Amino acid sequence: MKVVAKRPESLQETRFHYCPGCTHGIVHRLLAECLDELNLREKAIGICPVGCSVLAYDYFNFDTLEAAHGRAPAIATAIKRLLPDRCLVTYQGDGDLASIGMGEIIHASLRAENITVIFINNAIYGMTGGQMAPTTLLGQVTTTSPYGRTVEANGYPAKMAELLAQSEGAAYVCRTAVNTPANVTRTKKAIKKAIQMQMKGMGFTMVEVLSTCPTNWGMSPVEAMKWVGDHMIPYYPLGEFKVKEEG
Amino acid sequence: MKVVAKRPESLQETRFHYCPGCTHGIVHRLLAECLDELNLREKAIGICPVGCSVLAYDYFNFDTLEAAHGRAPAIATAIKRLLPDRCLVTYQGDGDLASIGMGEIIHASLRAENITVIFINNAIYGMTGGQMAPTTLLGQVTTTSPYGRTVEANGYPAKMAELLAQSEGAAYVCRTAVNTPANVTRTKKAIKKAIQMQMKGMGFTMVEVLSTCPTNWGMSPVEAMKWVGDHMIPYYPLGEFKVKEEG
Amino acid sequence: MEKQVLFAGFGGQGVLAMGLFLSHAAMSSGKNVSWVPSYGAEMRGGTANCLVTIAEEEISSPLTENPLMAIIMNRPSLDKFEKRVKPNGLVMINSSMVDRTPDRTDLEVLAVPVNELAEEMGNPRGANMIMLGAYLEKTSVVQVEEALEYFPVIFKGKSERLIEANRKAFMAGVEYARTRM
Amino acid sequence: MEKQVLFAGFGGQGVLAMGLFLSHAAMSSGKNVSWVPSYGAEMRGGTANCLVTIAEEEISSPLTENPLMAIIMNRPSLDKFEKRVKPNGLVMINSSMVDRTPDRTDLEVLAVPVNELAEEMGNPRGANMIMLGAYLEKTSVVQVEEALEYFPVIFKGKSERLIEANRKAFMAGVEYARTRM
Amino acid sequence: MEERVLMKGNEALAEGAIRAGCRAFFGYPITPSSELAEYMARTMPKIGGVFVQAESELAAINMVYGGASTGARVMTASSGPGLSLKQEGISFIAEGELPCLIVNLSRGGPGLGGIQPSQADYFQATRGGGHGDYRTLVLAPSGVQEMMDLAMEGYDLADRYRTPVLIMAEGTLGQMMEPIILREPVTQFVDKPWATTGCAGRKPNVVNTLHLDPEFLETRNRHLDAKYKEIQAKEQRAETFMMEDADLVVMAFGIIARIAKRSVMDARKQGIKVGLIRPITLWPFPERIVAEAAKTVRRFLSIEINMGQMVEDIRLAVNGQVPVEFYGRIGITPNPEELTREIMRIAEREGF
Amino acid sequence: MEERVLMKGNEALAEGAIRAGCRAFFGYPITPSSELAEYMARTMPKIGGVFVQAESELAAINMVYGGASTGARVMTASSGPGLSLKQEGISFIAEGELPCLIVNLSRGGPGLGGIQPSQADYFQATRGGGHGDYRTLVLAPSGVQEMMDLAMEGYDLADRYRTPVLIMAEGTLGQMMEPIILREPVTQFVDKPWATTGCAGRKPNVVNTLHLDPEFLETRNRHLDAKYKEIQAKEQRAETFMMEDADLVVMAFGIIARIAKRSVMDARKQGIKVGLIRPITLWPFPERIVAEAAKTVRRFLSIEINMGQMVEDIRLAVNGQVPVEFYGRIGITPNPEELTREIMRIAEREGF
Amino acid sequence: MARGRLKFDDERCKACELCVFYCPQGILELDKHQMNSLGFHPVTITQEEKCNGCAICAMMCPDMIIQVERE
Amino acid sequence: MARGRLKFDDERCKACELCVFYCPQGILELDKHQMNSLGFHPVTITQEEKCNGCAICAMMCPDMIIQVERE
Ligand SMILES: Cc1ncc(C[n+]2csc(CCOP(=O)(O)OP(=O)(O)O)c2C)c(N)n1
Ligand SMILES: Cc1ncc(C[n+]2csc(CCOP(=O)(O)OP(=O)(O)O)c2C)c(N)n1
Ligand code: SF4
Ligand code: SF4
Ligand code: SF4
Ligand code: SF4
Ligand code: SF4
Ligand code: SF4
Ligand SMILES: [Mg+2]
Ligand SMILES: [Mg+2]
Repeated sequence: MKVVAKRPESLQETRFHYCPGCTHGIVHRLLAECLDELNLREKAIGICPVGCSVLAYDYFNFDTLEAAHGRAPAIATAIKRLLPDRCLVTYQGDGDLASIGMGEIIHASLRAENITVIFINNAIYGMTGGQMAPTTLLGQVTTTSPYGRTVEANGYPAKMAELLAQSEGAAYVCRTAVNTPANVTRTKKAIKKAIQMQMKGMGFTMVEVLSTCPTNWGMSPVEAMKWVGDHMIPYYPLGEFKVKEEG
Repeated sequence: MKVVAKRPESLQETRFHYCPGCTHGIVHRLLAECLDELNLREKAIGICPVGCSVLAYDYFNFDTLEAAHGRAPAIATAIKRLLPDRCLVTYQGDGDLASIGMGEIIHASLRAENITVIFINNAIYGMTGGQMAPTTLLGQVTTTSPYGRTVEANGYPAKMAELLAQSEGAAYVCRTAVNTPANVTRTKKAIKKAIQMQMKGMGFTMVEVLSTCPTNWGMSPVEAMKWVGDHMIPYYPLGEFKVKEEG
Repeated sequence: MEKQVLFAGFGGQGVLAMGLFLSHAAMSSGKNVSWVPSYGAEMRGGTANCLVTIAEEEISSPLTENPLMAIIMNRPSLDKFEKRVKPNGLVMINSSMVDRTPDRTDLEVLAVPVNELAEEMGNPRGANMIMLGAYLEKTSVVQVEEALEYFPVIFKGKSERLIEANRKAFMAGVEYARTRM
Repeated sequence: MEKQVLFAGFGGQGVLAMGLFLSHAAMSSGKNVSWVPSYGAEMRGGTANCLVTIAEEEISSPLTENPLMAIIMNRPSLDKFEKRVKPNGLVMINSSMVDRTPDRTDLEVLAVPVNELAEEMGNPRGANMIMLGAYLEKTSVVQVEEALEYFPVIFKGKSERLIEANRKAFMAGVEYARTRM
Repeated sequence: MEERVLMKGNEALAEGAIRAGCRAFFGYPITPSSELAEYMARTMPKIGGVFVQAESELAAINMVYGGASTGARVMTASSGPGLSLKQEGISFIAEGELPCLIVNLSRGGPGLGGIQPSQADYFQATRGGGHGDYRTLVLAPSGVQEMMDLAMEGYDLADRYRTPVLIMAEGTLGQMMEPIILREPVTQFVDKPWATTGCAGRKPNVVNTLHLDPEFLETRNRHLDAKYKEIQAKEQRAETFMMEDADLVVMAFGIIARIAKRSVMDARKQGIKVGLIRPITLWPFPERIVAEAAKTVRRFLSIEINMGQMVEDIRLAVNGQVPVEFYGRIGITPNPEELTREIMRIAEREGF
Repeated sequence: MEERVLMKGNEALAEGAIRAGCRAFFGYPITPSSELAEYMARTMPKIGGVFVQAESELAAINMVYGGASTGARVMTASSGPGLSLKQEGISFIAEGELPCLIVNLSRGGPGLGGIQPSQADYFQATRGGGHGDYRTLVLAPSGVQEMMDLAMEGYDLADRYRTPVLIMAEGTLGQMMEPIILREPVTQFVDKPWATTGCAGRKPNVVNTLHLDPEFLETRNRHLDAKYKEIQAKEQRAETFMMEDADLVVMAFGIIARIAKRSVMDARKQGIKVGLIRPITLWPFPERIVAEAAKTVRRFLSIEINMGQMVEDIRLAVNGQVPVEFYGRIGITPNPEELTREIMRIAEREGF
Repeated sequence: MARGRLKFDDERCKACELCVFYCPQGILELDKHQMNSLGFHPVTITQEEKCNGCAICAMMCPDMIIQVERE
Repeated sequence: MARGRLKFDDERCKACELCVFYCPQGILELDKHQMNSLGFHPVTITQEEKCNGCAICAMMCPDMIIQVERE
């Protein structure tokens, strides 16, 4: 008998504080597995966002910083410039990356910073209790779009992968999901590829992961997984939006 | 004899403080002519940036506000929401719009705010004395890229028209120049079209105008005009990047 | 005199709602009241609690270190708050989820297996109303009859079905307190 | 005693450079010196000026309301600064661009048509060095000979041609002061 | 007795603003202020008002700058880090002399800190955390009724003095519920000829804070200074309690003031001559009341949920006449029992 | 005499930082601080250092947060509005206890204000314009030599106390030139085991400012408070001039202090017993020196390029013993002649 | 004949039922008779012999409750 | 035979020479004999009769120095 699934070394023993069925946990594990497999744990420096995953510094088993809301890419930029051989990973939510952090993420990509961004798109502000995110879908009800998001009042949901793929400094931009075993596998592949390209110095890399927030969506974890497939993926198509060729 | 060229009503008598040959003056005049011709002077509210054109409030002959650096789109948003029948025009430089104001401009476009943005891309920070702008070309020497802009140190120049054209909330996105009489004419057409679409409530409109900064480029005004054609236009292609259909 | 009662339990157990109900009832019956939750939209899991202060006169401090009464819905809450209850105070315990009794001997302790009772009546989410019923029957901080009158006001906007279910649960608590304690 | 001299003119006239040259020269000759520009990267056009303070001892205030001497390169500067020069102070005027003389009678006034002179020597940008030459010849704030020695130091990095041109212009100013004033 | 409704502090404040004529809210979510935004998101569409969830606090405060420039009554709310991000904008609003309401439901700092109630933004609020010489009027409610009342009064003050008004309340005040009396909606408003609404039938208006001419910059600053001195002269507010014959004066604002009140009563029961001064305006600080008290009392005790920031204002007002002590907690709101102990400790030590 | 070079204040400060081991500069241009960034842009590539023109002041200060976390000596510089935008970040850096150098070449405010030299950011600098209970060490040079020397000392203080150090200098100090002596480069550095550089061979390090547990948040704040008290005890610095026998004490910092010095000399020539105290650390404020002086002198005169912000610190130190007067300009730097007039006015009025 | 064996970290299970939903064999369910200190009914396996060791349950578990061994 | 007539606001001309460069007729130049109070040689027209009134000079002038009239 051999163990086929267990806790990766890049994660500490600490129990996640996340709500039952929250997919933050899955993505944490995938990132940790990639770092283990690439043998980068000791070179890794993680930047945690302000969002439900703010406490990720309690979970990752490598050096981490907790960033001011939205500024993770700026922090990662400075560290990477000073320590070019380290592996810089920011982990950011949709409020953090696409709302308050829009300027920082776009400029990090334009500057072709050699960092990897894990972007958790759960179409809502989880930590603060379910307000509208830039990625909230049209019609979706949140505490700050109580009658459902409309173009007139709230504008269009931000397609960050598409937007960042425009940036010449972006080496790898991919959107995946964790709503099925197959997509979980693809997500892990994407994260690994992004980190590898970062370490090759090819430029800015980002993996947008469509995730769930059962608590603030008011669904069971299983319903939430279905909602990702039925409503999010149709608007946020999965796939690689930019893959820079080597050399 | 009839007068074929004279100062438009939407401009005050005040003398521009701009350097000799600075094209800010040309664009000021074009905007004023459009407002005159569309009979919108009394409905117009202009938001001036922080940049050489900060003093535009002394030149425009309609209500104006001077905005904090980069925040003009947020200010215009609030005013337009409260006074939906007014004509909101922000006038912003490349540092103002593409650097510190990146978040505000992208979100105004995502929200499909009914405003018109005049974006003066002169590939440099004029007011502060010639520092690198997000739009500074590769190889271009500025006071903060003294050895010429490189991808490694400074990243890629931002193509704002292309970026904002991605936004579903954008109704009209166009890039023009004022380096030839023909382009000046096209620029005026574009500004007029943008304002008309704003007043029809079609969404966010922007005209990026390739301009000159003879002083900080270290060129004569005429040389500067040629430089726009020889170096800027090849990297920043002219044309309409997004034109939303009516209805 | 100001009466202060603490409601404590898991996030999902409706402890804040218990406090709210009591506050509404107290206000409706002409008293002064304040309701202070331990909030934390930025905290996940962990215990939730709220403190209700009821008085005839104007309320000075809506907070206290030593509440007169505590409604304890889970074990961690007992561990945390037992020592803080006023001498000779009252502690009501959800015995379905608390596997011990207080160590203090001066306290009046009433145990109600609200989860079991709720499951029995096929209304698992009604556990908190059961406890509330038992509490009011026992203490008359607000008269049970009064409280019942305010149901429609307090649950304004909620469906008849839900109001009825809550009333049933509430009465079951009252019943339990009358008969079994 | 601290000597303070003000250089004032249009942006393009090299008034800051004049002050800088003097500061370098003064420092090289072992004096204490401070150079304070009226700065304004955020202002376009208008007048530029700088104040140079030279002293044997440590310099207390690098600023003053009433400089002992003023080098006036254009009309607006004369209008602005005439009244501020110390009683019986010295004012040197670029007569090519200032169409009036000071109203004050206590001032020592020296007019030099530096633009004409510069045009004549086919070095229009040399006007400021001409004025400087005349000024040093007149006042010996720094000895002309000393100043000449420092040319290579002060213009370090500049082309021989340019240094030579500047020296020529400087000497033309010295010449003018010797012969014509 | 008028009909009372049980309301959360956040909702009372929001409802108060609306009854005062607030027609636009621009905000970015942050605990513990988000409920306020959520109330506005529900309500504004119903009353033809504007609610915009801004992309950031920076955008929000600049939307306030724009919104206030139209003459409308507008507001924003945030907490800790969000307030810091608004400092540039507040400085602009102060110099632009744009009336508006800014709410800080304060939480623990520095940095991301915690979401526990706090008063550690006192310096930022009263000294102007932004650049330049400016002040904001700062109101500190101590109960849910005052959350509504001060929101309404805040708008009057803002319009009267053409200045931003800041309401600073510890998170608890936003979260707690109390029965309150709903106030009548405001119907009379001052007109604002300076507003930038389009220049039809008049000369263009300009809202501007740039003054490159040094003399004019000085004139502007002296103008603001004169205004602030007038506010200091006219608008100092404080509640006093059991002050006659007091040896010891407890000073506290916000919710702590109520907790301290109970402690003062308890200490009085034990025969200690102790009174309470509760600043309602943090700026202007009620220095006259404090200075007056300093003539007769023997000692001040400042109680704050921070490291003692208000102590400076008390000492400036007392001007060395009597000692000023401090008792503070952080993150944790002290209970009446705790404060009574502290009062008794001092009373015994000093033999009051 | 050592070899002197004529240098601009901005360049002297930048060169000082580099000689102190600064290896990364993150900034966003703003007058009058841009020259400092430009010097770094020219120099860093040559010495294998990092220069990044950030997209904004927010990005810049957060780059400082990240850069300092690696243990490197890093810095940023800005002015007025830019400093306001950095307040959130500074609060994070203070709680993260990250040593770094922040420069404010201050200009006139509020709002966009003007680019004239100013001291109106005194409150923001000394009270912590950001949220929460924190302080930054604030150094105020008064000449070009000090621009270099205090930059170097700033890094030592930052590392010793693990705290951000702010250098506040009026724009003029950055623009003016004086001959200075270049200091020897620093070669000894403290090691920083807390730095986040990758966890090879050790447990992971964490740089964090979030403390959801109230008790721990309080512990953190008390830890910072203790550190600040130690700094107040050990690091107060001021220059005194002609203080023995002085009736009137002029207090001024930065370039005004030098102008005032001349006025003091002039007034002395006219037989007035006047002295000068120049705070070099604005925080901690040199209260001991001031309190000591307050025992013997008869009056203080604070001279500032603002509306009188330092007056509060002087009054807190003097604690009511003698009167504190104020003379201020804004946007305009007063000349020695003007200050002498003011000193003489007071001297005559008071019969000194 | 079972090819996989599972270990559960019962105390940490949050009863989200994702594993239950995704298990191709449908052999996982919450154990209503147990409650962990978090107040959840932890998951358990009904017919161990049917487990094929595919580890999909572990892959979809956000909290790493399930350790899977395979022959 | 001239079709255009020009008025110059000499005092405000900044001598940038854009009009000079863009005039299709090449009939504009700086007047070296004049200097306005800004210190610039203002532009002037050399052969008025050649002006076709196309107003390109005015279109390219950033400072609205030139007013053009056409028959
Ligand atoms: C400057 C600042 N603004 C606002 C907040 C409040 N806040 C905390 S998390 C968050 C957004 C969380 O949403 P997201 O980034 O999508 O992460 P999620 O919780 O959904 O994973 C906000 C607005 C803050 N902490 N700091
Ligand atoms: C918050 C803030 N940061 C920086 C500045 C300094 N500043 C003034 S204008 C400007 C940029 C000017 O460049 P651009 O926007 O391209 O306008 P231009 O002058 O080139 O027309 C900067 C950085 C400021 N005034 N405020
Ligand atoms: S709130 Fe949403 S995102 Fe946050 S932990 Fe819970 S489920 Fe996950
Ligand atoms: S600096 Fe450049 S942009 Fe500014 S006015 Fe001069 S030429 Fe125009
Ligand atoms: S290993 Fe596969 S079959 Fe076995 S329990 Fe897990 S999911 Fe089901
Ligand atoms: S997925 Fe994990 S946490 Fe959820 S029920 Fe299964 S074992 Fe428990
Ligand atoms: S109108 Fe045409 S032809 Fe006449 S001067 Fe102007 S550009 Fe030349
Ligand atoms: S007229 Fe206009 S374009 Fe021609 S030189 Fe004068 S300013 Fe320049
Ligand atoms: Mg989210
Ligand atoms: Mg520009």
